[in-house]
Amino acid sequence: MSSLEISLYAVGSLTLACGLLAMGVRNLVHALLWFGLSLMGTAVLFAQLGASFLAGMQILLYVGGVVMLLIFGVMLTREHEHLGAVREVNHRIRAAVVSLVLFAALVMAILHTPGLDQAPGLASQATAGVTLDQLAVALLGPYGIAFEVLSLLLLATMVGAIVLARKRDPGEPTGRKPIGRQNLGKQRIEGLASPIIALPAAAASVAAIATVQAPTVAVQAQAPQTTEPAVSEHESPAEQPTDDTTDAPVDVAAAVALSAQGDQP
Amino acid sequence: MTAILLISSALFCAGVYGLLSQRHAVGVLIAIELMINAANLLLVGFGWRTGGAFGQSFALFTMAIAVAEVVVGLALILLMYRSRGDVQVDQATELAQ
Amino acid sequence: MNPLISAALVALGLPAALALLLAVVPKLRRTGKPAALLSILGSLLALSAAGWLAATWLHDPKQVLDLTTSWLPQSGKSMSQVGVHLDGISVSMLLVVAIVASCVQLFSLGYLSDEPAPALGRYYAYQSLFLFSMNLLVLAPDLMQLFLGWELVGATSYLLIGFWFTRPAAGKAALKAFVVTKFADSGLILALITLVAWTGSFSWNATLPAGGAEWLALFLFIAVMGKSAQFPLHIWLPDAMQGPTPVSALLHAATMVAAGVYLIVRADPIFAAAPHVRLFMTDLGAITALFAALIAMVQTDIKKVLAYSTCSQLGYMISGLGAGSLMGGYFHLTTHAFFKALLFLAAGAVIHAVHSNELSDMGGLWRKLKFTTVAFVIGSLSLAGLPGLSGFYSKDLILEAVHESGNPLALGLLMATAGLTAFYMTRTVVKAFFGKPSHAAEHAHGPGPSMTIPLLILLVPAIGLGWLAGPMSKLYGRSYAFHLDTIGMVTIALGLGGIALGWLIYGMGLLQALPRAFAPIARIANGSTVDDLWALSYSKLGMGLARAIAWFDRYIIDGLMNFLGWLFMWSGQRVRTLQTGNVQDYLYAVFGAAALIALWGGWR
Amino acid sequence: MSHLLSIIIAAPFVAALLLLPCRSTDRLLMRWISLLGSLVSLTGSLIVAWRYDIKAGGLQMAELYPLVPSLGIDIRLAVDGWGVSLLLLTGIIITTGVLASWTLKDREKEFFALLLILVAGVFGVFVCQDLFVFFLFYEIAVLPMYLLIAIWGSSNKVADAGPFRFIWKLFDIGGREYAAMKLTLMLLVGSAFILVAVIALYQAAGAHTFDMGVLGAFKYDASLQKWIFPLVWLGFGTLAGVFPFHTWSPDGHASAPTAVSMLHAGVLMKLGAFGVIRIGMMMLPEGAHAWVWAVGLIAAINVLYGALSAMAQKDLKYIIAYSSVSHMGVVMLGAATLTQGGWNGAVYQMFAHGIMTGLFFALVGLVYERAHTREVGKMGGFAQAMPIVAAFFTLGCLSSLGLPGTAGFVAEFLVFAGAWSGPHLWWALPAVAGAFITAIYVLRVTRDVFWGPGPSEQFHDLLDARKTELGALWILGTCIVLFGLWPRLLLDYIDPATTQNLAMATQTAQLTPTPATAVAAQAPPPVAPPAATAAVAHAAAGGGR
Repeated sequence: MSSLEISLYAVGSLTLACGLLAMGVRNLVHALLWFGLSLMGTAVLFAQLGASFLAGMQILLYVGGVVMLLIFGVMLTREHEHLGAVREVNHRIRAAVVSLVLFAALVMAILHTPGLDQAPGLASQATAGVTLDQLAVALLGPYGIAFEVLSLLLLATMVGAIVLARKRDPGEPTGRKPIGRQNLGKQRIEGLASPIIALPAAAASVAAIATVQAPTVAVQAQAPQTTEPAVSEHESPAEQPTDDTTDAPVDVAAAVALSAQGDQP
Repeated sequence: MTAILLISSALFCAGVYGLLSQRHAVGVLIAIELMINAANLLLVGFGWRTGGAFGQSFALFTMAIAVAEVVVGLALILLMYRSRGDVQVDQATELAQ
Repeated sequence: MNPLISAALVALGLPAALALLLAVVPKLRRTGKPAALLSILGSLLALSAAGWLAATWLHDPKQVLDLTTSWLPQSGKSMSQVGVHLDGISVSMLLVVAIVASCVQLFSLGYLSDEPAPALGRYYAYQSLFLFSMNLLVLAPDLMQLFLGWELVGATSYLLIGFWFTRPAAGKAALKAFVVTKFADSGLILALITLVAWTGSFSWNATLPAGGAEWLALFLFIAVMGKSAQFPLHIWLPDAMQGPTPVSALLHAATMVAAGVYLIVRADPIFAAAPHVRLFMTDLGAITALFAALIAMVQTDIKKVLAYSTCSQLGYMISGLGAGSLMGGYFHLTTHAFFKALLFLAAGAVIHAVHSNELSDMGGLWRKLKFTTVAFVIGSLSLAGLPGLSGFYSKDLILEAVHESGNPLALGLLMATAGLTAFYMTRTVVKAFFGKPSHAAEHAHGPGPSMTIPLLILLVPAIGLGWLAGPMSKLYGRSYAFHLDTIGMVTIALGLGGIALGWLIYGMGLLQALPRAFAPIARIANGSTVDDLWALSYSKLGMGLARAIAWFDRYIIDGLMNFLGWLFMWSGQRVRTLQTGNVQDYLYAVFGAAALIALWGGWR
Repeated sequence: MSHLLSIIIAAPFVAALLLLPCRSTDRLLMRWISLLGSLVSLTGSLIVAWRYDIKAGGLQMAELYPLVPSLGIDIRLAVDGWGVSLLLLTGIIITTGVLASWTLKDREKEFFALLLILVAGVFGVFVCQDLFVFFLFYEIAVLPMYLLIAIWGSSNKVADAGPFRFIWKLFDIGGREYAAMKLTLMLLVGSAFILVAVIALYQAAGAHTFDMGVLGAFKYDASLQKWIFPLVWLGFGTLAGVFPFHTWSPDGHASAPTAVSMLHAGVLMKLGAFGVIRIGMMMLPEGAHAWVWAVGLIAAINVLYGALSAMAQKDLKYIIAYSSVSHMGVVMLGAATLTQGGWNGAVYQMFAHGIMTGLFFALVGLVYERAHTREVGKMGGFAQAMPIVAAFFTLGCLSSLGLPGTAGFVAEFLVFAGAWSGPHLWWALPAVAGAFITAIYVLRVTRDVFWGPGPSEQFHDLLDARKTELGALWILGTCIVLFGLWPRLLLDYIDPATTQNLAMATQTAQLTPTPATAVAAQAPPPVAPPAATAAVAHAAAGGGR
């Protein structure tokens, strides 16, 4: 066993211990702190594997961003105070059994796979690590499309998160609109309007992605124009389904109208 | 390499355990993150073994996606809290209706 | 085309056309009288055609004419022929039918004069249909067409019995008549399909496999038992008297019920090869004759007396045919057709006069209805077998034949019946026409010309047809000369004795102990016993089985189908509970399954 | 190439399409469109009958339109003598059905459109010579029934009893949705069987065509035939009301509106019997020979069982519905005899029973519309208020019990004769007995409903048949008498076709003793492995629906 392996095992078991604690403790804030530690352990592992940039990003994004966000989430929902974060004992035992079986299966698979530890042809180069230059070239070169898609995804996430978490105005109607004949006609037109707006936007995005060379700016410039006004003017789409789930039998006409309504981004 | 695989799968299984045993929605989110981490570790590990930038590039992507996911997840948790008054995963059984 | 065949086609087609016309032109039918006159005209034309044919055949009895066309093709060949088949038998029968039918149609005009016009039109549409069906039967070139006519006369009988359909009893009687005869007709269907399976055609002259004739004859005879009201399938005939009296005269005395006899005459080649069935026929006919005569003795309804008498006489015919005497059976059919039609029509005139069927409502009618009385008495005497009248000759023929066939039992029964017949007819005559008039009889009114003319016409053959036995026997290629032997004399003595006894008891009021002594016998023999048995077997056995099957179908077979549906829904409900809606439960499934699959993979 | 057959199929379809833009207030227009559509088909059928060359025989007026050439699916249309008679039947029934539902007042557009689509499917089945399209048309004919019954139907109460009483809590037994659902589900289960059989035949022949002529000429492996035939029999038999899969029929027919009952009992059930003969017996002769004892036995049960069940019913429509079960038993019995007479009789019975039951359901619909009850016990003396209806009902009864001079007789007699000359003599006995029992119950119904003293006071608005209804009754009544008095009108078409078809059904049976080598030489490429068959079946199911 090489020294690298030993250190990997050491750091890894620490990381694992932190993760287990994060999953096990009853206090959610404590769990989050243990989780943060576990993330740091992973960062160390990254560093050991020659991915120092990634280790940095891990700490920045995860420990700095995600854990903080989650702590905010816990604070916002004020649930941690009077209830434990974990379920009853029998549930935990069941969960443990399932995960242990899964683990056993994985270990079996790993141990039965030959040649994992034999030095590969590129091993020497690999252990030398990947430079930041190489990474940058890879990201903007061969993986350019993925990069672009990711940027779109982030944008969508942003919009989605805003829409979802936006607090409703007190004057805004909560239920779905009563569907009269007049309303139905109007809603149909509105329902038609939203795809008319959305479709070109989607088409443009796809076109932009398809051409790798296309400047990122163009995509970003186009998308907000089409989606943002809709968001600010209409009800949030995600609220609609939650309303639907409460009353089971929905008239077909009403359902059509609703989906038309829901189409409005 | 075996070490990385073992550590990664152990972390992943810890995540699975958390996913199944957590009651609080945020706890579930943590468990998912832990599993993503395990996957990330695997990506980096294989990238380290074969060389080249692909492992790290994809780990980076995954990270970004994970962050995005946390954001959406949190927004959903907020919404859930607003509409139901709690964030108990085991109480949310609307799917059955 | 041969003019003779054209004449037959007229006799066949004209009533059919008229029936169709009256059926599809409601305006014409609803006029009543004109429709009736049209129908009568049709029957008269048919009669003249039949008369001409009969005259021709009297001249040359050996002549046979056929005109047929394919009716049922099978495998490119013709399985069945329809058309007309003219020979001595069919022509003479055609004439009998035409005479009686014309008389009855004419008589009905007066008898049903109180009916509303649409009902009258309907009646004559049925009458025309009947004439067509009967002629179809009579002129049949093979068994198939005979069956067509056979069933069609059954249907018209059903329609005519139920003519007064607002009376529940009429509806019931019509239904009963149809169902009972239909039951028996299953035998004819069996005979037909057997015949076609063996010979490929429906001809009654085809060569049959050895022993096959017995089966065929048996099947045919089952149908005859139904149609010709033989014990124990006679039960429908008395009920059929619910129809208008002229209908009873035509269908249920003269022609339709005699179709069974006609069938046996036609299918003689088959019956001739079936000695066992013939023996059975002789005995059953004799039993029916006596049985029905016994019942007739105690009937209080004049039409019922005549109905049971018809049963009894049909028993004679069957017995005679069973004894191998075609001539006897067929000749009795002919004479019986006339005198029984005469009796029924005369009874109809009486009923028309007193508005009741009951003998107790009559009495002393001879003062008011002189001609009717004469007609009825002559008919009765003919039926009773008084020498010189037509009934005597035909009955004598049958008795001789039965005697020759060496069947003393049947002969005894038939002789006894001869005495009984004279007795109950005397009883009826005395009760209805002599003695003290009842209230209704006081106000009776005589029949109009449309009713007397048919009686007059029918009187002629009822009296004198016996003298035509000689020419008729030529139809069978035999010579016949009347001779009086022991049997005949005994019969005459029995008949006269019956008449005398009847007169003593009912006319002079003597020997009252005798009817009282008869009472228990009559009670046992009373028609309702057999009737009740049939009714019981229908309501208990048939309906019971039907109800059980219907229940079984609804609650077991269909229940199983429903259960299957329920099972699917139930298991769906059970499986549905797996969907708790809890995401973590689903995750258990996902990861558990993943773990198990991985383990399984590792194991291998 | 004449387009007569495609016109016959397309006319109702086009009429249904033309109905769509109509406003729901244009009642008369919609009725006339439907009537015209069906009249075009009827006229087309008459022209087909006129132009069909009886002497030449065989399939005539062939049309061919490629549909999916890669799979060998074409729309192949042609008629033989059977097709001619069944086309005529369908044309008559749809025309009279439209006439009989002239006074319908509830969503006529949808009703007539569905009815016409359905009948287009029926026409298609009778003239189609491509197995796949045959199945397609079959499904078109079966599916609209659900809506037609569930929306326009009527319900009746069924008392709960028996070992399965607990089900009453779950289903509305006797209700129209229940009846419609039961009918649809049972028939669809049946078509699943058929689909398997269709795919198996296609695969086994390996000719890459669904042409029924090609598939029919192919000598399938005997063991294959022996397991496909029951599938075909049960699949189509469900629609033909084969015991014990007949239970959809009484409820379905009782719940269905007039025209739908007419069409369903009059024509659709015949599709089932036609399918058993056309696919089962003609394409799988050895399978048929191996199973014919069961087919005949069940058919004999059907005849008696249906008749006895009908005897105990108290609901007018149920009586007629059960009589259909009984009469379809006669059809199946005739088919099972595998004799000329039996097959002639089976096809003739399809026609005769179609007309007769159409007449019955039209009349029962009329009575129900006027009297607002179907319970026989409550009625009585209707003849005085509705003499025409009474007269036609009596005519229908007489045909139903097989009275000579009506179409029912010819059919039943041919079947009896066929059975009696076939290998299983005794089959004729239950058939004859069934005819007798039929006489009892139909005549009793006539008496109970129409005869006796005048109707009680609750029936104050009993109107006799009106114009269009009268037209329908006259057409059907005339057919009954016409085809009863002169059976050659149809038999001249049916008989030669039977000879040819019967030859198909008996050819391989004679070839059974062929040496094994010869069979092997002819043998099809090995049947596709079950998995592949299933996959194809699945794909086709997805495509077919």
